[in-house]
Amino acid sequence: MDITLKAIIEGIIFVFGEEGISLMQLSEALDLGEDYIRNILDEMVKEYQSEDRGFELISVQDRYKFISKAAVHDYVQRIITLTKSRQLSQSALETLAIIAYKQPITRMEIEEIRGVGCEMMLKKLQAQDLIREAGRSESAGRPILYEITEEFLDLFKLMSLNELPNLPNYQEESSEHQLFE
Amino acid sequence: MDITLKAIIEGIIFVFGEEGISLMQLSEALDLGEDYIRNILDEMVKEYQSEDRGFELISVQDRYKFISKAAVHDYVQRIITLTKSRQLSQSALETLAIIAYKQPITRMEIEEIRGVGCEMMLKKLQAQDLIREAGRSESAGRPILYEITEEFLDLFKLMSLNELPNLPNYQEESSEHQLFE
Amino acid sequence: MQKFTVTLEQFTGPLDLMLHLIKEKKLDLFDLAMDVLIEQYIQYLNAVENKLEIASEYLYELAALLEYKSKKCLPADPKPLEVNDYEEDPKDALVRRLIEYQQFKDISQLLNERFLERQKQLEKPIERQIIQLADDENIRFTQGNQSDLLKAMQKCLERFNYTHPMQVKITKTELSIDDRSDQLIAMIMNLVEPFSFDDMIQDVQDRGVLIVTFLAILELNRRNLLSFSFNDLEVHFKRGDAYGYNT
Repeated sequence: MDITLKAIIEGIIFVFGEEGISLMQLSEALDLGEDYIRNILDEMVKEYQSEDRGFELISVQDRYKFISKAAVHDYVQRIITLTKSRQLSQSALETLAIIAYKQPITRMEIEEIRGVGCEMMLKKLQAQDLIREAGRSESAGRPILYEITEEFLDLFKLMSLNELPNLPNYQEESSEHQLFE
Repeated sequence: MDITLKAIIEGIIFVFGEEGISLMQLSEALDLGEDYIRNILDEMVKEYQSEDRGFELISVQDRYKFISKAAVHDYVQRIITLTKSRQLSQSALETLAIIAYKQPITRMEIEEIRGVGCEMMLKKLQAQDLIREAGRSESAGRPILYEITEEFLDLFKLMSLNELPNLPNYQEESSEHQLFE
Repeated sequence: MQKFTVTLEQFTGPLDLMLHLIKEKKLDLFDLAMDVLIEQYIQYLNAVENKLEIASEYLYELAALLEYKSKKCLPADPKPLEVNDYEEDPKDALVRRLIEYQQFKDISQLLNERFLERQKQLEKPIERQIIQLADDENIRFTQGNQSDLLKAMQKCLERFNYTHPMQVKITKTELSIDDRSDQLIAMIMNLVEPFSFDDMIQDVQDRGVLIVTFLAILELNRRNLLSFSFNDLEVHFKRGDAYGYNT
């Protein structure tokens, strides 16, 4: 039985599961331009958002994969015990946020913003593959620069860094009311 | 976002991948009769036969799972050939991980965890000097025990096995859950 | 009435604490009453001093605040400022830092919501067929990544969970302590000494059997078929002195 191009793409993404498949790989395998395939993928992303679908299509830096919808989680939990969900401490979140918004950034610069040392935290985040080294700064001592990884993007369901929400902009007039709501 | 019952079923089947999920498990998780669910599943089987879908729903001994359509396989094969293994393959990684975390360990024990045979893989890894034999187990048949080598530690930039990242403990959690749910 | 107390552990650093104090004392961040802030900050550190070791970062910021305060107490330098002598007022600098820090605090909360949502969304394992296909290729080893290793192990264990789904097996829970003891006697014959509790519960599927197993272990110990010792909080088991005779 013949199937449509969209079906082939769907099948490929399905087969690769959690590994996902890149736009480039799809393009090579199907011998079609990336833009052409991207259009189909965009369409699929929308289709899968339907309430009639139990999983959705996401992309992280042009790598596509299916993930189940959040509403399914509780039911799966009734069948098997899921891995205890990962926790990110407030400190970890703050450090990640600073790196994501300011990357590439040195340890000193992060510490300046947070007001606390973060050597251990950076090691931890690196071990979890959420950040990585990105060369060295030109400044004195040539300190290591850090940037976030694809794993980070995936963890926060971001297609790319451009999808990060804007930093809040506190205006003087709005004063404390808005700041500390 | 709310999703339909069909979507929830789709999501559950999706998450269980190749292992599939039994009608009984679905029925328990959804708190709905088996006949009722079977009707929905029958409907889904038909829908997935559409030429617009890249995988289909099958049941094997009342276990339901999605499998990719045959037309997809050639493309998958092409992707793998094109990609080549620039790094350790997933199964090499898995086998190494199991040995590293559980050593010394027999082939049977590794296969039990991975769910697939790994005789060839063990030969390959041995040839690459990433694992070695470490005596024999006391158990019946006195099977060979495997452990990782210094070469392995070097490859993963580990000073010693103590440096391996901690493993969350799944199994213990899973055994406790259900009786009292 | 018990007063609500906060500890230093609740804060991720001195700036976090300062923001808390500013909020608590309803100070205006954009027109910061430094005296009040300094006073509160000192009071706070004094209050928690006995209970917690105060990280150097808190003391560092304290020193900066005190320096600011002492400068304010001194008569102003009559010498007019030259343009290139200009230094940012430490108060402005602090306010700027607090505002920036607050930005990241807010945004990390937002990120956390995304994170928690994403955690509920599950992936489907890659198909084994793919793993096998990829294995047919020649494996060339390049530098490995520790987290890859961890992830690979997690995947294996997750898959293991899928293949061994929890199902209530009522028949198993009816297992008697005697029956379970016999099973254990057979099982430990094959275990390498010393073995762990985990080794003896390999086949346990549910809590009922777990409890029976535990009772059976006590029974075997009483009968001298099993001995155990503690080492670093871990229990190590060995076959007991009576083991060989009994079986």
